[in-house]
Amino acid sequence: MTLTDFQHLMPLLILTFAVLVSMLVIAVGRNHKIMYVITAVSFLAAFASLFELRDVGRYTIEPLLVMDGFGVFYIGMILLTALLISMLSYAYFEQREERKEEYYLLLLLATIGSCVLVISTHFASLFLGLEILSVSLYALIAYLRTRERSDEAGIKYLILAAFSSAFLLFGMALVYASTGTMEFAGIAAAIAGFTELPLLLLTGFGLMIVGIGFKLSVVPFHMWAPDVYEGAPAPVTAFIATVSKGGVLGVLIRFFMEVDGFRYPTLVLIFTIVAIASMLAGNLLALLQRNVKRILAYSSIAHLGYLLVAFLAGNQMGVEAVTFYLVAYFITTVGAFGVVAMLSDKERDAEQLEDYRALLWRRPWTAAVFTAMLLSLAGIPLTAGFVGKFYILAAGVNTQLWLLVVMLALNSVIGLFYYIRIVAVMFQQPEAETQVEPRGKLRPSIYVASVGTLTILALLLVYIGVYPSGLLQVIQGLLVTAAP
Amino acid sequence: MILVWLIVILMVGGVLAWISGKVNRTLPRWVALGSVLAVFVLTLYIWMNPLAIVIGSNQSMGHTWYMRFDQPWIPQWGISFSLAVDGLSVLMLLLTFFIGLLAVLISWREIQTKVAFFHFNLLWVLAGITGVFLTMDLFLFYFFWEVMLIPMYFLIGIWGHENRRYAAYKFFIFTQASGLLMLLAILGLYFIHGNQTGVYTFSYFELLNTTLAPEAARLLMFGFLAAFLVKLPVVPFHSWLPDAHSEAPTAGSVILAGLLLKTGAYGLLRFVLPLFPMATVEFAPWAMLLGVIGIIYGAILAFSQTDLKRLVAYTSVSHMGFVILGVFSFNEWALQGVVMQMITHGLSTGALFIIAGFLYERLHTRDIRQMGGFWSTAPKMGVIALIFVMASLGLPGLGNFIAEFLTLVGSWQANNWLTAFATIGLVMATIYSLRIMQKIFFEANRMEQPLPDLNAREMLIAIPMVVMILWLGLYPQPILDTARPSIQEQLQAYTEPLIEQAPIARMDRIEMEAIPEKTFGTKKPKEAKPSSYLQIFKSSN
Amino acid sequence: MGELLWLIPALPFAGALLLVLFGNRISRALVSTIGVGSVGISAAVTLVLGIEYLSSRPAFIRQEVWQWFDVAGFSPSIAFHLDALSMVFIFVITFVGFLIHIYSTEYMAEDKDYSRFFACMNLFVGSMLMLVMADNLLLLYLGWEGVGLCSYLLIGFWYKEPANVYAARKAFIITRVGDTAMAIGLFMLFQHFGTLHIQSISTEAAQVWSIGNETALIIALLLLGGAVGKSGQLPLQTWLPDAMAGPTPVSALIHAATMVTAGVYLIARMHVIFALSPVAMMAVAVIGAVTLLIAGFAALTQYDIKRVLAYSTISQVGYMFLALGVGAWSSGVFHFMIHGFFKALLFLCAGAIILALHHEQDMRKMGGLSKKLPVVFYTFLIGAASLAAFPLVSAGFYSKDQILWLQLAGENGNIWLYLAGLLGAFITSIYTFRMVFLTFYGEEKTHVGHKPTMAITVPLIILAVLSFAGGFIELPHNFGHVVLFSDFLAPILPAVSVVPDFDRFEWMLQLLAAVISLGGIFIAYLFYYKKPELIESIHRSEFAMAIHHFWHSGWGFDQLYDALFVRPYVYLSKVNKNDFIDSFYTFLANVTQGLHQLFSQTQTGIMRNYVAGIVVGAIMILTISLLL
Amino acid sequence: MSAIPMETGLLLAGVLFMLGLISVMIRRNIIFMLISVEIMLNAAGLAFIVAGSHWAQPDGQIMFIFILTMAAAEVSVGLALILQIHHQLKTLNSDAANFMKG
Repeated sequence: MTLTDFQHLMPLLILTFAVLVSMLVIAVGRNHKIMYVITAVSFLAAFASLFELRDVGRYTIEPLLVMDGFGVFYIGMILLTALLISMLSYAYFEQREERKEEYYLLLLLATIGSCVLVISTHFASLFLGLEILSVSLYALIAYLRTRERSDEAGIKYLILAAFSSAFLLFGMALVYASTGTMEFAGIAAAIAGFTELPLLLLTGFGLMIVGIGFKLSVVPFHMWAPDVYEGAPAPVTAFIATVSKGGVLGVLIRFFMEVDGFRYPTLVLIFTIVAIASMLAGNLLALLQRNVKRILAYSSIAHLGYLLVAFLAGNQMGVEAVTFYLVAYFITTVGAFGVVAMLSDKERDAEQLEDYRALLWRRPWTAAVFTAMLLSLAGIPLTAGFVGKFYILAAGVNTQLWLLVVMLALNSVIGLFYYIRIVAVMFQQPEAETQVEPRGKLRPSIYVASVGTLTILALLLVYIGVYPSGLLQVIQGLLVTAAP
Repeated sequence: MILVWLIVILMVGGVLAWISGKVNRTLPRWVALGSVLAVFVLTLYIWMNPLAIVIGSNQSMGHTWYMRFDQPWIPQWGISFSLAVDGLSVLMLLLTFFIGLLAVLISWREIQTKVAFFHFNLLWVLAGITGVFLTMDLFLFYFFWEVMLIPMYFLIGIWGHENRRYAAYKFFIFTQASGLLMLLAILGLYFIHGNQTGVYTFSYFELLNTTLAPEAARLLMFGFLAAFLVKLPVVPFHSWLPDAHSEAPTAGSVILAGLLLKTGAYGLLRFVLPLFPMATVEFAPWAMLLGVIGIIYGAILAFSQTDLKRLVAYTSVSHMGFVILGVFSFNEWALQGVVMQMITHGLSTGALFIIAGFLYERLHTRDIRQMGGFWSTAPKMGVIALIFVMASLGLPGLGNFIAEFLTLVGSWQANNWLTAFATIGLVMATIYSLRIMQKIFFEANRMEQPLPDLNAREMLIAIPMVVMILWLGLYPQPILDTARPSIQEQLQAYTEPLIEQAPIARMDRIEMEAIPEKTFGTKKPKEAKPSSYLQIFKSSN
Repeated sequence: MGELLWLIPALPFAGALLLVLFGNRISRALVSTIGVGSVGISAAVTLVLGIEYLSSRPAFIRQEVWQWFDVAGFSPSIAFHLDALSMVFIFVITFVGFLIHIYSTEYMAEDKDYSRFFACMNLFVGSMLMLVMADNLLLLYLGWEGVGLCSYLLIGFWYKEPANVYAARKAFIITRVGDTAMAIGLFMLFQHFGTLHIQSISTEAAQVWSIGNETALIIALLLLGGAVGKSGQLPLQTWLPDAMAGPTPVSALIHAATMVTAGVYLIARMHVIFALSPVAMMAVAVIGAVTLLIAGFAALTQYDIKRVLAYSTISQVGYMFLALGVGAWSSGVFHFMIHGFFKALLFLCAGAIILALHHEQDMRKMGGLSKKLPVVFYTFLIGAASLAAFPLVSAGFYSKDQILWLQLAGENGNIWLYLAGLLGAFITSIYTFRMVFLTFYGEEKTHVGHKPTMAITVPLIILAVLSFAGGFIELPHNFGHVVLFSDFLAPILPAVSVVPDFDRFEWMLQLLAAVISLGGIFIAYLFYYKKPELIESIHRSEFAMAIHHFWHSGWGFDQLYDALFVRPYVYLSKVNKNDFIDSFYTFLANVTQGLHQLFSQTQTGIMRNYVAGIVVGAIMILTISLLL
Repeated sequence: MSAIPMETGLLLAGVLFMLGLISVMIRRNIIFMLISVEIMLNAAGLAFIVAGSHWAQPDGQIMFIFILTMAAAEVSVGLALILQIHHQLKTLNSDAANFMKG
């Protein structure tokens, strides 16, 4: 490892450093605010350090990692999301009596894990990143120990995740066995050698897809998602929905681009089936669901399906579409869960549809933000979600994936129903004129933290929805290096 | 730049209205009224002194656009914020804002809850519709197409009647589903054009020059049709309309009937005809058949409805049948008829909904079985209602007659049998229209409480509409002249460049000549030139 | 001259407008001034124009008020066209209209909706004038529908009574059926001539089409459809008897004198087209013949005095059609004029009677009125004589005789038509004098209340004079040979070509007609005055009664149409009230929800099932990747 | 020494993997499920080693070490959670933990 390597890994190093520091701080004395500040600052610092790497072409750190535009963008995305989530978490945990400090520790670790994922070019680093992410997630999900749902979610996630990573590992092993290398590039070269893929290799890929599919919670590996989403604390749910999935998707794209998996009809077929299944199952499951967190879980399943459509386009435009959609999706999801978190109280998260009845007349602004988020999920204009969906459709039409595209259209109609349903509930007339809830039971600073976050998210949402070309420039600028 | 103002004023006005609700309850109404009035005046100004400019490849027709605004929006995708008005758009805008004014006025007493938010939505719907009528960029078109739905959804869902949520869902999902298909078609067109020319753009004027393989053209056309036929609506895609109309508040129904349906017709004229000339010709007989089915089916259903607003809703289904019938007969008579139909139907049906609203305010029911004999207690309302009922059955001297007659004359040139059946629709129109009069204003009065007649505000709403419908019926020439150039433009693909035809815009001849001239001996009639396409079409069926 | 032309229809319209706007705020006196005055002035204008017209005989006068619209060469104008034909109609409309308006001031005096009545009446006169003065068919269509509207409003004038409203609705809808046919006719005309300007069409059609041209035939039949609808001819006659629900002046003006003859006007106006298609001509004649018989028989059995008159109107219009059908254009128009006079007269008399008997319309409850209402009696007698074509002294005799005569003498007449006409004449005189005897003779059955005053009697007398003297402007050439009327119309309507040296039979035919008429009167006298027991004997026989009921119900046309059209339509509409198409979409929604239920079964919350899920997925993927 | 062919080794690993997999599916007791998962992981590790030895590279063994560490971490967290579960549900039957469904 040379010095320049370190420079290029600066964001990760900063985060690691932050982890160590915060451990020490906890050892010295527990203080929620300090921990929060450390986390936030480190995220910011890490993000700032990215600007150094803005115009890195493609810097590989043999053999494990590579730092390129794609990586930079995804890391940046992950960091910002993590930052926002931590801001939300602050207010959320402030109301709770558990020991809050380790939470940030785990958050940082998980973030590191997913950052590693998106820049890894080697099974080893892939595996490491994935496990750092997962193991810290186990803890995060079950963080509120006193709620049995939390534990249930934790144990479910743990067993299933381990189970799936066993598949992943076995798959890797087989691939390794048949190609003799664990570097993506090497594998690509090896594959290029074969006239047709050997059974071993295909089995390997198949098993790996199982592992990856689980993390992405696509059908048929999606079943854990609703339970975990429901059980985990709202901010953590947001984290799972965004950061962890983003990381995995990033590595998936990188791997596929590297080995150019789109040449193999089998793989394409598998992903097509998975995509369609996810869209349908996700939307149908959410249709009459009355638990908001579960609705969001199912909708995230569907959205992963949408993402796969663009992913299957398998060209520069596809990658851009995925990335763009991911950004929109991150903003929206974090926003949505932010609202959930904000409305939650000591005992339970605000997850039942009833908790949102007539929200517009009780807390207009919160309701407005939530509405915006839902409309964005539904892909209605003036929101980022619309542009994202448009981009995906464009990518699909461009490569004539008519089946997928039509399915997407159909599904977003189904999806419309349950998003609008939540909105309708919020807009209902309050039965008894419930006066505005007593606010400011939180200290203003905290309140500001979460409200500010939501406002930022809403503004971003609309900004991207109305003027997407800024974001487009950034993406297109950074992703030129992604596609070989 | 004025064009942008049209939209901006409405949107800002909407936000202001929402905010001003904090100050007091009536302020939002005034804000809304003011902003709609402003844009109305602006549009009148545009109409009165058009500064003609020529755009894109249309010099051949000398198709003059009044005004244009262009501003790159998402250059990466060749999307630009491009607005333009020609005769057609101007007419549609005038209609939009006229109806908008009425909508604000009729809500004055009817809407008492969440006044501010109501007017926010109202103005944003209008803004969306304005955008649809103005935009010359297909992405932008879809954008506005969707934008107008959300506020409409809220108008129905929050201020509607008993069954509002169901209606709102239905409306929203129908239009969304169809809209997405259109989006796909737009994208398809975009890439085909891009691959041909290397220029990836959503600009309407560019895409007009796309040459399409028949197969592709057919598919894309169906994509567009999906959206427009659902919006129009054409049987069998109409079933959202009765619910939406009958559950929406009066203003909502008026806007739905008066404007949202027209966006469908507008789309057909503006996009489907010029973009897919060949495909439409193939599809024409079926489209016309759909139109006729719509006319008759709507009329039959209208007859048996007992909910007044639902009845009127079905009459719109019937009337919109004429639109599609006319659009697909590809000649100027029919298209002028269609344009007239869009306007006059907007007025007459709007008026009927308004009357339904008046009655509902007074009786709190829409069930005509409980009404009757109101003429004796409310003669003014009776007269107004009579006029618009007569309009809806196409009585000569009222606007709808011109519309329907022109449409039928045109479609007769294209297809005799279907037109004959469509004409039967006129009889059915008589049947349901007279039923309205009879059940509400004639026969014995079953109500015990007295029915107050129209007050000043309501007269203020009704009188202008009466004047308009009469004017359109007796001297529609200004409208026709305004629409002519754009219509000839849309028909370009179907006809040789028309050499013939009438002096352009005789704005000065508004009132009848003071000194009538008399002539001796027969005057030679102008020869009507059936366009070359017609013979082809006649031979084909 | 001619500058004033536009005033003729404009004045009544103005009157109507004023009454609509201010009717309920101003005094009755003022209302009647406006209502009657407007029509009066336009009558005066007509007179002036008529004199000028007669003094200098132009082909026609055309006045364009403004261009209605102009689309791709389709450019109808709001323009008026005055020639001999329209002159006759304008004359009848304005003058008879004027008289009836005067009459109405008394007849409707008690009614609370006084101003509404006059508004509608004025509107009607305006539209009717529009109809006959239009120089293009579209404008004509405007008037055509306008009168339809007015007749609707006036039939349903007493709207509190559902029956009246239904009658009004029936009238409007049935006429609309005819109008639809006519509209299609207009489309075709436009398609072939690129214009709806009547003169141009007439001139061009003659050049373009030869006799017996297909298209001409179709167009003619379609126009005939319109005419049939408005003029209450077979098969669309059923609305007219019910239309008697309206106030009597309305029946007099609209359903006797003017509107129902619009069909005659249309055919006369478009005679070129008809002349081009003999089949259509024959159709017109046959329709006329059949109608006049059917209506005549129906009239025989009615008890409601107005219904008798209604049926008689139908049958008289039938005569006009008969005339037109054989190309005797001017005779048709002549009969229209005469009929306008005497039928208006009869209706007004009936109105006076009804008013006198507290709105009693059943003739069985009348009788012995000759003493009580002398004026009404004598005027009615004159009218009746004219209707029954009482020889030599009645106008009706001359007009009707001319028609009958031309059935044989005319080139394309034939014996059957003639016989039909003759039989019709016979029946006519029977039911006419049945009316007379039932109403004015015998003992008084109902107390006479309101005695008619000037406002009623004067119009009656004037009309009586007209329907007595009107005939002398057109006398057969075997005595007198006055042809003022046909000469007047000659430039517009070609004279019928007569079979050479057929004239010597003419006096025989006239004699026959006279005998027939007198015979009818005698029978009526016998049955309804001398020996009423004869009626009793007839009423005793089953068969006769069956016939009687059949005729009384207007030959069961109503029931027929009810079964054929009305019930199916209503059923269709009712059965599909909530739109079966909708259920399809509901079905889709339900399917989706069902799928939701299905899927949510999989989310058991039990970890092992989730594991199983993953395994299944894995197996699936492996099979795909290994087998494919 | 006669090298064992890779296929045999992989087969062994596969068998091990399947054993683990099946027992995860059939076991109710959470602890046993955890153990079975560990077996699967080890199977993967074994596969790596076999592959590594076949290509005569150290990578396989390195991966195995990674796996071990990861497994250790996982088990520790897992056991902690299981304690919690047992503390709350008074049972280790995984089916009992199904509050969240639908």
